[in-house]
Amino acid sequence: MLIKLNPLNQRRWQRFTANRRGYWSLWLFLLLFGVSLMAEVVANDRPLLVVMQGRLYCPVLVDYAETDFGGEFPTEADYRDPFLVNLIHQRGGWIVWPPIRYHYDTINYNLKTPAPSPPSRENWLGTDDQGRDVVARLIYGFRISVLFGLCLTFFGSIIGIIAGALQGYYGGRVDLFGQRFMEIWSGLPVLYLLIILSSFVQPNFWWLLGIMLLFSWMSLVGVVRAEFLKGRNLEYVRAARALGAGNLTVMFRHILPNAVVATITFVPFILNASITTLTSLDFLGFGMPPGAPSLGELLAQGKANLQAPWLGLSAFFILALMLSLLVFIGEGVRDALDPRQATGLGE
Amino acid sequence: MYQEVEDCLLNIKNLSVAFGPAGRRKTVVDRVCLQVRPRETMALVGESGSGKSVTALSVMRLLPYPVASHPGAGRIMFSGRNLLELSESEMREIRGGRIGMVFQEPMTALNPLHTIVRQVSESLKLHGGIVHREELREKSRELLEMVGIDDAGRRLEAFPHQLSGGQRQRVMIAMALANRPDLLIADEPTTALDVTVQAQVLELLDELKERLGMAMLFITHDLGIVRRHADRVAVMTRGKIVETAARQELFSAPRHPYTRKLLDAEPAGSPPPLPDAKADPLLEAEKLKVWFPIRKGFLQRVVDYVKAVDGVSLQIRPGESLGVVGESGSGKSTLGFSLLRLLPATGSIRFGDRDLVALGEKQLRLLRRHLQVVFQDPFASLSPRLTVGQIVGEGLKLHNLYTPAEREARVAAALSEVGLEAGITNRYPHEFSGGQRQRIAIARALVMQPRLIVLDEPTSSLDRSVQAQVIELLRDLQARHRLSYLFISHDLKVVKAMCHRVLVMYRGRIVEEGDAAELFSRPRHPYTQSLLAAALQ
Amino acid sequence: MSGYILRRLLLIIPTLLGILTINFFIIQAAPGGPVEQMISRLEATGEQATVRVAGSEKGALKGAARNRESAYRGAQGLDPELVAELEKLYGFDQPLYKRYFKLLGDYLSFDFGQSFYRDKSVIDLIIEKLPVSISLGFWSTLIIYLVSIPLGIAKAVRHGSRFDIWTSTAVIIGNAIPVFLFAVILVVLFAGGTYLKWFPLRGLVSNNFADLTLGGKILDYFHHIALPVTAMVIGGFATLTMLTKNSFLDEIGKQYVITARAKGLSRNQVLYGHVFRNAMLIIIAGFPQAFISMFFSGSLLIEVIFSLDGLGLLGFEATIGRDYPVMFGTLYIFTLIGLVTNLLSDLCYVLVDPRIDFEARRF
Amino acid sequence: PAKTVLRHGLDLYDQLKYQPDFTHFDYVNPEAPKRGTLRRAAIGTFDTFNDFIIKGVSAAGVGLVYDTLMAPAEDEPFSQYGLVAEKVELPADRTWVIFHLNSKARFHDGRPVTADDVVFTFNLLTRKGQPMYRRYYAEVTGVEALDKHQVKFSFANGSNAELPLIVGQLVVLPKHFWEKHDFSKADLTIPLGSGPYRIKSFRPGKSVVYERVKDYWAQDLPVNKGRYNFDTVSYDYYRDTTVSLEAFKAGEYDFRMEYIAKNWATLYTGPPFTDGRIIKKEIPHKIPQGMQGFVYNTRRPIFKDRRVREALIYAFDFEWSNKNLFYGQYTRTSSYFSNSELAAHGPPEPAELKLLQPYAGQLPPGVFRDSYRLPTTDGYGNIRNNLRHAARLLREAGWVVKDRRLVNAAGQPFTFEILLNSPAFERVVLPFKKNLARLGIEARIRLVDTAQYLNRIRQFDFDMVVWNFGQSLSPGNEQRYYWGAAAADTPGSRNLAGVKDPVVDALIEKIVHARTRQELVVAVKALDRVLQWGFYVLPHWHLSTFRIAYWDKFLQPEVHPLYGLGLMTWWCK
Ligand SMILES: Nc1ncnc2c1ncn2[C@@H]1O[C@H](COP(=O)(O)OP(=O)(O)OP(=O)(O)O)[C@@H](O)[C@H]1O
Ligand SMILES: Nc1ncnc2c1ncn2[C@@H]1O[C@H](COP(=O)(O)OP(=O)(O)OP(=O)(O)O)[C@@H](O)[C@H]1O
Ligand SMILES: [Mg+2]
Ligand SMILES: [Mg+2]
Repeated sequence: MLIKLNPLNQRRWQRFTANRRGYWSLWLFLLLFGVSLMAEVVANDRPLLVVMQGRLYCPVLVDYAETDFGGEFPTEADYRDPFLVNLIHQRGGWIVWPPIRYHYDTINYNLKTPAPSPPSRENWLGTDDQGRDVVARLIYGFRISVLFGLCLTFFGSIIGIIAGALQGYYGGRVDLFGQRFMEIWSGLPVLYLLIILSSFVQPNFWWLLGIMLLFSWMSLVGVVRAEFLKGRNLEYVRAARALGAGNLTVMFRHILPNAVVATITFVPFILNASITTLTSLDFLGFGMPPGAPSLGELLAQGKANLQAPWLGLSAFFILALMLSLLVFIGEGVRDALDPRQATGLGE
Repeated sequence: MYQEVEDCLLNIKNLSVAFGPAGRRKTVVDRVCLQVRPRETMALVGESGSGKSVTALSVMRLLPYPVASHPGAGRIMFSGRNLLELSESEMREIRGGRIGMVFQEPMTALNPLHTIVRQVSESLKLHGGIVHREELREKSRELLEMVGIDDAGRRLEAFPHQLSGGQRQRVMIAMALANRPDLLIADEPTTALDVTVQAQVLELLDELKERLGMAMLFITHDLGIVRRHADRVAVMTRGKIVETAARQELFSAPRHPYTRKLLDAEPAGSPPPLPDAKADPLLEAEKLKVWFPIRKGFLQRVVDYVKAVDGVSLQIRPGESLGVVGESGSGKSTLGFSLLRLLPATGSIRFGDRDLVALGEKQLRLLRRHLQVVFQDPFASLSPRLTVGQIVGEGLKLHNLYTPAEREARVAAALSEVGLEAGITNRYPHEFSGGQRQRIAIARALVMQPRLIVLDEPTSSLDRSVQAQVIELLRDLQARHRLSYLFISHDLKVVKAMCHRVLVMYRGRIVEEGDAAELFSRPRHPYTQSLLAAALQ
Repeated sequence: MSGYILRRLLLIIPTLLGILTINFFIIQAAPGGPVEQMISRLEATGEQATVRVAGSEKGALKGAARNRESAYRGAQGLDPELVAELEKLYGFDQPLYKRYFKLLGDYLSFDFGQSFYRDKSVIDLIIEKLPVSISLGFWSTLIIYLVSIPLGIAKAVRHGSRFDIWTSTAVIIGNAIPVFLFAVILVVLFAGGTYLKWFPLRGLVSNNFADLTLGGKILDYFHHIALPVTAMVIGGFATLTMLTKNSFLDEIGKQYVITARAKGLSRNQVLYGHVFRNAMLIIIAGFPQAFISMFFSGSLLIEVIFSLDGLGLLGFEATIGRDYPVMFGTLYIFTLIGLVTNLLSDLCYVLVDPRIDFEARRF
Repeated sequence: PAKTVLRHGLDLYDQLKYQPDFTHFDYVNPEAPKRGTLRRAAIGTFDTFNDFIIKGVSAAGVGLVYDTLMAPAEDEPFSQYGLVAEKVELPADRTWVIFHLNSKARFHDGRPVTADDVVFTFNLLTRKGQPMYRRYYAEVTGVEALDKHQVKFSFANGSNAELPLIVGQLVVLPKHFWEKHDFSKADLTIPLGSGPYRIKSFRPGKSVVYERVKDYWAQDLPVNKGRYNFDTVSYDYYRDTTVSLEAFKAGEYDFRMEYIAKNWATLYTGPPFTDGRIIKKEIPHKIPQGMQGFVYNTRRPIFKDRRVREALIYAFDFEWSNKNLFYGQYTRTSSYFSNSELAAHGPPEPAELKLLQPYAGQLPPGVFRDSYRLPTTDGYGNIRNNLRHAARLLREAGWVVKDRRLVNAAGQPFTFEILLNSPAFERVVLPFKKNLARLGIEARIRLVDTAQYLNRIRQFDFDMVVWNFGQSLSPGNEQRYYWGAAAADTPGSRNLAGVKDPVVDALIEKIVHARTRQELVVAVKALDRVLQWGFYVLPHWHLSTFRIAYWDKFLQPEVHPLYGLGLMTWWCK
């Protein structure tokens, strides 16, 4: 470990690593996430490097016009165009491609069978019903979904925990009116907000995140509130007050750890639900702009194209993998935070 | 020392207990041998943290396996069978049926969401085969009365948090005795009981022993009890039994140095003289009242009140120790809490020149630095998810005292002052023995260097030598810093050794108040008299 | 407590008012309304509300020739006069505030009005959809609870064992399965014409339901709901199971559990008799909610795929189709139920854990 | 007073195919046995049998319950023969029409169908029925029962030759029934009709079963001979299209028409297909498919220049889409009246030239040379040549590439939005968008829900939409509504492209006032050319067959009608 952990965290880390599943899940998840974060260099229809006539071009990073390579169009070069590739080769240039030569929106014009076409050497998981490479879409889709899920879950959980904590801890009016506010809030017509939104902007990642954030925080409030209602009467909470702990300290240092179990349990599922929310928004047509890589769209295609099982299966596999990893990581974290190593009841 | 005893009811041979995973295993009980014969009271005494409770739990096989383990070839023979090898279902027959157990910390040992009657009758139902609700209820009430709980009928419907420490402890005892077990393992069963009730309970146990032939493994720190009730005594220190002997033999001719140390360490001495008897009181309370509503039914209507503290007035001067004694359930803990405004109370409380009742939340919080408390139930008062280091250091951090490094040093110092070894700061509360937890709680209060500490039974789980050490420490601090104590205890010897003045509480009121020496020598109120009589029996 | 309950009950009114108001004004802001919807219905230019879910019938042919329905194309398009008429029909000729107060007045007197497009009162529509929703909701909730809680407990007891790992994996994968995909696959595999034909494809009961014997009726009913309920529950186990497991893990180490064991209770007695109540505060307290949602749960996708007419579909179609009365009606009724349930659920907290109260912290 | 003729049928130009003594249509089998069941499926739900009012979703096939005044022939462009009306009286100027009702006509309850019923129906529909009816019959000024069996409709002016036919489509509802029932209720009251079927049973929203009326009064009329052969016709409702296809394969229903190319190519497989139990068939037809395409909103400055509009056509690779997305099933639409004799193909004929010549100055020269030839590609996505062409056109129109983006003289980039309401078009639009990007054009795709979509369409608030301008075999005054300059400024009209061209207006008038079919065809073709060369729409594709699949239970007449599927002429084996 590069960061020096204090002994307590060291112990937690040890306990976390003791849960092998959680440990490996963490690494695998980080690996996948890392790869997807670098999706542009993993799957792209632009070469990583083009060397031509002694000049170095880096199309993944820089936009070049076709004319820069001696072509005819002064617009964005299409590196998959055989014309351009020939041009470069003729001039003694060479090209370094990413491992997957498709961007999420690259259309494979050279399909052997009509789209969706089955897995092949060219498209490892086949193409979707628009002739786009499924692997590339999965990588980018994974990234968007996970980022969306992580952001939504992270901010949503924080707001939710704070709201639940305040209501449960203070009780009385705070609770009474806080709860009523939430009831009214949850009655908001989400779909209409989306429709209104989409009438003046093209909904994109951030818009959707914002809108969903308005509502997603409520999922944890109930649980946290219940834990706080229960926890505020505990003896050690009284002890903390006796020490002079302020409300915030009591709430977040003493009671919150109790709510942590429920939170950790819920978080992977909230994350999954966030992703599913995005999925279903895409599905209902209120989601990401058309063409954006999303697992939801892939699933929807899977349903509409039962004859092409690779669509649904790929999306499902990624979702299942991601959720499993997250839940296993969650279990590891739970173990790490649990002061008592969970013990059986005999037998 | 090792002897094969054929007619033993319980025969522990070479039992070892270790905690921790395979690599970092820590042995806390080391090849212990112990025998309990039928109709015998075997007292297990020893240093706090020496492994008494763990040994007892091993007999019931209730240690947190697999974190805990029994290395080596130890055996626990109970009526001829090795308990360590029994199946779980056979074990269940024995637990609660043939062996009853009273746990050391009764406050946490009860299910917080079940009523008393439910918890007591559960045992009856399970092994006694009683099924009728009315009968169960009746029997439960009888049991509660037997252990001296007044108003038992009403207490049946109470939840544990509505009972005082001593009441809970007696509920524990009632549960353990419910099925007339062959062997009763009692881990400090009377620590929270006042002397009269304690005597009553001990008599009850003796009677059961005689009448039913019950054997007892009695873990205690109170050598007085040992002297009066035990047949044989085993002395334990650092995971080992160092001496086993018949009672008289042990008291008259202790062999092991530790035993001698233990016997010598009687709480003695007297509090440091009051620096200034006429000084303005540090804390002054007037007409303090705490009434707990009794609710009934789904709508939780209030039908009556428990007058836990009913118009109490008191004063504590700087550098003074005020002892509070009284019947179990008389409102001592409640008084302590309410003085520190940890419970809503009516009346007036002045601390120095401030009116605590009128004080805003924030000022009160700042003031808390000077007002500390040691809870009667240390286990419940320690946040389970914080480490000891965090727990003890929390106050300093909250009030922003010292630098982090200094804080750490102070925490370590406080822990070592109460006799805890270094290197435990990263452990969690549940990994300690009862006495150790109690000392952690004391350390938490002391580290703040407050002006007043409410000590609610601070030494109940401590063995004599540690007790002496702690008392010495408290007195020393008092002498040096003019600390004031509100000292709640059942142990009159300790009270005598600690306090300048003493209050006697009875049913929420103060029935007698006076200078410690005087009160002990010339008690006026009948309750005080009976109390002292019981103590000096 | 009764004071608290009374306060809560009284607060229901402003809460409902708030919800109605907010919804009313948000909906005004949405582009396109019932008039556009009606026009699209009249001209058959629109897409079905469920097109994304159910699939388009037309594909890439916009005005595909079905048949020669109307040879006279001049009928297309609507003149402003007609639009005005439609607006009047839906009351949009009235100023905003009048419509708003009318809405409030109607709803306070529990008059939910009629659907814009269907000749049915909102209440009738809801009642009509109830059997489906209750069937799906009741059975799936029941199954999920009956499986998840014991499973979660069993997993807690065997924390870290093989059993634990595999069941975790199983419920998680179940959770990750997209419902609609799973439902369609079930249909294709078990009810379609290509593979097995074990189950009926659609509806809650057969056409000849009325003629069946009682036993036959029951059988027929379960035969029909088997697939939809399977599809509904498959993803539902995970959260509850894991929550149960983790809550139990948290409690099992506590002192009172040891006490309970010392009494000689069996493992299950300890688990269900003692730990359960402590561990399951959230779950038990959530039960009124679950119980009510059993009866009013709607699952759009399942309903679409199995051609069931339930509240999920009703609500969605009303929303997309701008059928405001239905929207508000369902919103009002469900909110009301939700509010009462919330109250019940809070009272449950107190029943479960008597230490809980809702008073403000006073000290 | 004009001279009147008593006719057995109606059409626009008195060129009826069937003579008064015809016994049956050519595309039926008069000997077809009457038996068996036809089970069909519908998507969605129904909650009423009252098809005529604005509320409710009516059950599929409910039209089978009713008779209309006249019955259409499916092998003629636009003609009707007597059904409830035995004979028709029509003056040459077509300012009124009198229908002579068949005295044998009976409702299912045995009561005769009278002129009163017709008058009642007409008034009922135009007053309480869907607003469509009012519009539909707007030019009918009066209706009166002359006697028990004669009913007269008067028309506002005689210029609309279609009006008599349109009135001929009127259903006849029983007055005595609807006087007792509330016509404005969209409920499941079983309606009374006089048609070939009656409702036998139904489950609300789930299924409806029609049974053949055994003593149907019109059973032997020439128009009905050989039709309505199934004893029962039923509709089952499904919500989901995938499931409904599965149900078909599982034998839950018998007949299915497919509209989606991909499904047609891939999903109609499995045991019943291989062993011949299900027959999959494409039946060609001649129903005009109109024009589907990306409509340019020429109100937007960006699309004002027709060179720009033409340029974009080059960026659309139909061949690739057809091959890879539609399994090669579609035909490129090159005419606004595709799949019909009205479509203009090749160089104009003299008659057309004669019509067009007066506007020579206002029209692009191409109009006089040939119909517009859409650019083609090799279908492999390589459209470099086309793009080159497009770039040239854009350059001519003043758009140049700067910093890899197409900008005009003012430096504004070329961007526009394609408004969609059906996800099905995403896959078509995305490659188009990519090709546009190579020209330096940024196209944004916007998918919105129906209400919002229509809202924007009605306000002409879009840059480009996908639209289908449906056409009938006898175009008429609706063309004003499609392409007329007046309509371009009327919100809610169908002149989405904003066509404002005096030549177009003039040609539309020619169409509306055509005296013979010949005249009509010429005028329509001329209009077609002008529209084609106006580049108002980037044309899509169409399908000129019925894609059907059915369980091998049915037989069909040897001859298929050109303008319909004629499912009701089939019979059970
Ligand atoms: N779960 C645990 N993990 C690690 N160490 C433990 C655990 N439980 C107890 N110990 C250690 O075992 C030793 C013996 O504890 P035990 O509770 O038996 O002491 P005890 O003799 O009962 O002391 P006391 O008189 O203070 O109750 C102590 O040092 C304690 O720290
Ligand atoms: N929350 C509560 N609700 C109702 N009654 C309570 C509550 N807390 C305490 N009591 C009652 O108040 C009385 C005083 O309790 P308290 O804990 O102060 O006794 P105590 O003097 O400390 O006794 P012990 O020596 O046994 O600890 C007891 O009878 C107890 O049952
Ligand atoms: Mg102990
Ligand atoms: Mg007490």
